[in-house]
Amino acid sequence: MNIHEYQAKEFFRNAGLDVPEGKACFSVDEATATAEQYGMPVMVKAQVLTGGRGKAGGVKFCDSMDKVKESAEAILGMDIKGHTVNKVLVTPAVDIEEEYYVGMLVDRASRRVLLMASSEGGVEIEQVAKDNPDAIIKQVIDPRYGLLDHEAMTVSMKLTADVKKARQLAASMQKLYTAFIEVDASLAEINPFIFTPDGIGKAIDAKVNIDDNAMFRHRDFEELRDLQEENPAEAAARKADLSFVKLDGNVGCLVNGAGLAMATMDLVQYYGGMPANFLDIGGSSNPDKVVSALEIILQDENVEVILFNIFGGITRCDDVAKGIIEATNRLDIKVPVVVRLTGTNEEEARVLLQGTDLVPAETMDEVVQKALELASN
Amino acid sequence: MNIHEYQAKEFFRNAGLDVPEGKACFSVDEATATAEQYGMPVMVKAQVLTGGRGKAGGVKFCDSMDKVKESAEAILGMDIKGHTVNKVLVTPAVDIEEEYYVGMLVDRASRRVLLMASSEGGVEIEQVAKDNPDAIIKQVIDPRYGLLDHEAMTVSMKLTADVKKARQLAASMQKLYTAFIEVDASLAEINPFIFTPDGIGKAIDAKVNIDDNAMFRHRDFEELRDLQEENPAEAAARKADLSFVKLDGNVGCLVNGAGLAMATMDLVQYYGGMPANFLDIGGSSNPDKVVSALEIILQDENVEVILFNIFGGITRCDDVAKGIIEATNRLDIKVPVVVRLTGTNEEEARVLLQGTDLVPAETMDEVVQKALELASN
Amino acid sequence: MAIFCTGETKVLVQGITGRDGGFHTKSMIDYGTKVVAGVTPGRGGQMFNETVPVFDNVADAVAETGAEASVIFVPPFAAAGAIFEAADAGIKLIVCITEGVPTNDMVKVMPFLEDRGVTLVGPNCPGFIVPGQAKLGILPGNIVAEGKVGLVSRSGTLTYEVVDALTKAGLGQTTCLGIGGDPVIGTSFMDAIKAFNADPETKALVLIGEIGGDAEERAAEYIKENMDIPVVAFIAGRTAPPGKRMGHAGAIVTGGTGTAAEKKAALEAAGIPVADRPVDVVPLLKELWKDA
Amino acid sequence: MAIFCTGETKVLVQGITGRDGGFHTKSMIDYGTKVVAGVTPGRGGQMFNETVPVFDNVADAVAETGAEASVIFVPPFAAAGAIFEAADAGIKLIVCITEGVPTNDMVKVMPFLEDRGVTLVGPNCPGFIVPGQAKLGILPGNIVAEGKVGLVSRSGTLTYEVVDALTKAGLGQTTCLGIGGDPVIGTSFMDAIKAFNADPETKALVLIGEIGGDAEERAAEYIKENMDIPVVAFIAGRTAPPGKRMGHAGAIVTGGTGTAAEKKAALEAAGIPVADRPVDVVPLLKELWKDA
Repeated sequence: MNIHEYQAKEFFRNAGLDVPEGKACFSVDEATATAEQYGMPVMVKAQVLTGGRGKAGGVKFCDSMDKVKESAEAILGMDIKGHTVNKVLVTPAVDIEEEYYVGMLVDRASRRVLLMASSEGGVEIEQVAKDNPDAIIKQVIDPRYGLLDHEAMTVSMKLTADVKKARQLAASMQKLYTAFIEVDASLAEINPFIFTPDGIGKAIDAKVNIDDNAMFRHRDFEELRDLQEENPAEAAARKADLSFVKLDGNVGCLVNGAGLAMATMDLVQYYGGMPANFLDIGGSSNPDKVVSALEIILQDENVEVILFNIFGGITRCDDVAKGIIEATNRLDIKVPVVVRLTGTNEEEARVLLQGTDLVPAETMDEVVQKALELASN
Repeated sequence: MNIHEYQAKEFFRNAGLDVPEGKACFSVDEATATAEQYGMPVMVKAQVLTGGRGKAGGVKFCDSMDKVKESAEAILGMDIKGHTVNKVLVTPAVDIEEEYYVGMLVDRASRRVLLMASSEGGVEIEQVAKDNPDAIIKQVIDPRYGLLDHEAMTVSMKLTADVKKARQLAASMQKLYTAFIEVDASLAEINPFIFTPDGIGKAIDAKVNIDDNAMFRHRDFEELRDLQEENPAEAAARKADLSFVKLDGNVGCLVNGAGLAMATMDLVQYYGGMPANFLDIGGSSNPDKVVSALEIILQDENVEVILFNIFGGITRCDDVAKGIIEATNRLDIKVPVVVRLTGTNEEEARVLLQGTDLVPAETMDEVVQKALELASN
Repeated sequence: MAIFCTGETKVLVQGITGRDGGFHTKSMIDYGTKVVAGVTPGRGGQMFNETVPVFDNVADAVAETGAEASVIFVPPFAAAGAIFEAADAGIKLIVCITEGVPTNDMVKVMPFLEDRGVTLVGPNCPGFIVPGQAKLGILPGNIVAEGKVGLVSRSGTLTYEVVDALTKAGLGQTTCLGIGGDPVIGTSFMDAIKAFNADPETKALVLIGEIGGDAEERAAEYIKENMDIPVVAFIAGRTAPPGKRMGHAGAIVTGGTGTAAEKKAALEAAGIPVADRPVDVVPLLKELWKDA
Repeated sequence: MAIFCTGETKVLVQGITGRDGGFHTKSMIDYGTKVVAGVTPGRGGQMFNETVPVFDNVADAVAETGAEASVIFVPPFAAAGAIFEAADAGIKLIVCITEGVPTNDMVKVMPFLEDRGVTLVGPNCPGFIVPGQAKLGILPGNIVAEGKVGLVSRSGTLTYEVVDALTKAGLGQTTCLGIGGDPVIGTSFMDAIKAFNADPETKALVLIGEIGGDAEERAAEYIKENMDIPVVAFIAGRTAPPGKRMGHAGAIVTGGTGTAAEKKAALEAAGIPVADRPVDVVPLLKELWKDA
């Protein structure tokens, strides 16, 4: 789960990081009132769950109340990469002398949390990784001991020769790690971590992704979820406990298993079509779940055909077929539905499908090809 | 640092343990008002930094407001092992079906935190260790992984065959460990951990000792210190950063090093005297510290003589002698002072002492013997 | 021969009395797996399926039955704890089927396993099957056949699809292994490939990858340097949009890396053909592997 | 021979530019210890005492100078971090002088050292001295003499008292070791005794214990079973009241155990005479050790 800068900053504050105060404002009036309270200069920053806010004009330095009003008016309602800005963070502007990047993520190769830091602050780390990979200092963190003092200090002294600044950087890295573990993050970044001209280190931008698998430990984080930003179909899928991603094509796909679902999408494209979605309905034969999945897909007006691609494995295909039949009966489906079922009792399943409007298919290639034929009709 | 039951319970609550509500009350009126609020029955429990409160009559079950008033009146002001009770904990009484002991301490031998649990709840663990050592289940905790689920569960299932109770015990052990680490405890006990007749587990008594060395991480814990309970001399010593323990004899001892200080006390006894205190003044020659130490010792009216036993090692004895001379000059000392200084420049030190009232001695045995002679005069 | 275990390996099941655990344990037993014990706290002393003794904890199960491997079917919040328990009891092969385990729980468990030389498969995986010998996990036994092809996959049902195609084409398997799609897993793509490379019976290898991470790229490099047997691959997720998690927590293209195209290019550069469709794995392998 | 190090051991000092670190480093150098490096972050490139190069971190110091042992003089909050750093850089012998280190910090550092086979002395200890060879710590060099007596102590200045008496009586030492009085320390009483037992030059042993814990009792048992050389002991704290911490965090009688009387009884039961006064160690040892 992605969260907003202002939410991430709250986590960082709780972990003891020096983060300038700030307030998420939902209107121009709220933004100007907040700016008034802080005094000039302030930053007005779009709060959207996507990068590139600066380039899109969503981050403004304001040295007058007129500028605050003008910036808030411009940014609220702005579209950034398909995200509508409905709140801005108003925060005191800080004099910046130096900028650093400090971030952590779960590293697949080492199976550890990896600290990455760079003196190229304010730049996306992926960009630094491409342009100047040597500028990124890395430190693998042993979960048994956490980020040790000397590890943090050694990384920091590679970033700056100023030992006072290095100590602040090192302490901030350790606090970031505390926050990372505390909130079950999969990614946590301070970008940039800055020093003011009088040598005070501060975290002036913040990014945190939460591990969805760990949400059961953080029921209160559900409040952090920005429902306004969520695609309604993806929100519905989440509530129905389905893995779903909206795409731009016309072939609705219901598949069991994420890998098979991706391979099915790829096969749709291979045969010249375009998938309307990624959707993993899991291994169950529960008709309620199939109903939810179908409802989500049918909300998409582009969908001209629906395909089921189920490799049941041990699951009994006749059970799954009954679930699909019941689900399709419960809904008023105007587009053709093609069903491929493989696994235990697949013959019995095909018999069950015979009495219905559902179009049977034997293989993965066949279900995709049939779907595409039906879509183009 | 020892803290009170009601303070320890607050730590336990913060770690998620199920602890009945309760309030420390400093007067009979406060106790009755609190009991009124909770409703009957309640427990009224003396809050003193010593064990054996129950045996001393400092813990009362009250099923009426009259009983509360009577108990609070009896307990407030009571003396328990030299501690005057100046507050009571009023807490709802809980129906108890089963009692367990759950505790943790730093184990010197394994160099780890050790979990100890026993089905003989409500009894002092030292007593159980003597009477029925097999009743204590132990689990060494690896600090890298904490108390693992299966470790806590295996201990718990040795205490009870009821898996629902075992799960509660195990979870409580893990929370206790969290609290232990969080507050830098050297000891943390729930005794007893009880189950109500409907199978709910609760911590109804709590004991926590904080590691004094870790207090720099917990500046706010200073508030927990019960200054009323502290011996004034020991409080003064703590403020002066001196290790001091009040004893009952007449020979004031100022020694550098804890081991040497104990050995000096033992030698006083060996030669038939009684030490007035344990005091480690450390290795410094700072007269301020010596002044503080002397002031503390001189408050004790039993003190008839003061001895310095300093093995300087690398420290220059003439520096230490100057410090002692300055300190004794600043104070009006009516008892004789014997000084033994060994180490670098010990001869020069003895020369310095010649012009003073301070009685020189060459060895540890000599300083003690001279002090005892002077005390009996 | 195969990788990880034989038909003689003594297997215990953690969470044997749960719905999924019970169902799949029966299926494992039916396949011929030597399931010697189950573990569910509070159920010690009971029998599962009238044949398998249930214990309160893994240590007791190991002491009583000599179990060497464990298959874990417990809820996500208990999965890391179950892995710790198995490893602490001396189990050297653990297959964790559980889906939805927090990544940081797995990060925490890893050094414990490394210190003890434990092989973990998963979590969030279908486990593996040694055709004709044993299965530790949930792969359907009816689609595999004994043979000489090793298969490793980051996916579940997509694995079945490819295995099914191989079997129907007469290409039996030494071991079919699904390592799972989470970011932090025990046996990595590379670990599996090395295990197959050390197995003299495995004469050809099928890799089923997907978007996210760089496991396929690193595998390509290793295979180029170290392996002589025929290897073919399939990569799922060519049409996945960047920045979206495709079901598996690990299946995500981030910062422009981890794409199917990159992986395909890396594999092909190492001489490993990449199939366009799952069914194309069979002809590609047959072309490369004339002895089959 | 001696225990832990020789005059050739290359030593670095963490916290060399601090007040205590600087003072004692000079004293160590004066004694003949081969101090090859110091470490203070931000002081890399400077020289200490015009002869000892200072580095920003231990890894650099080890790489440049081949330092094998480290003596730590840093504030309590940084002590565990300094130990982690030294061990991580490959140092196998660490002496931590720092007093007031939180016990849980030491608990945390211990498995790191155990995994790496590191010997830690301390914290909160005077370190040790190998007469005529080297000293790692703060013991006064002028009170020791080369000889055949090993000495291990939980105390600081009390150690000096006894060592001084030994030297004045012509009983020189192989190594004088103060292990510190904290509850959790690296080299325990037992570890030290085993090291002395393995040292062929050590022909007699003096133990200086104190109240708290059961290190002396366990040592007595070990010595009875495993050692033939003469051993005598002194125990401080006969007059200490129960439940009070006597300076050292570990010097406390709790729940009626850890008393001087218990320790004396256990040692005497193992045939180890216990001196009433520090000076009585000398005649007791001479009586037991006719060759001296």
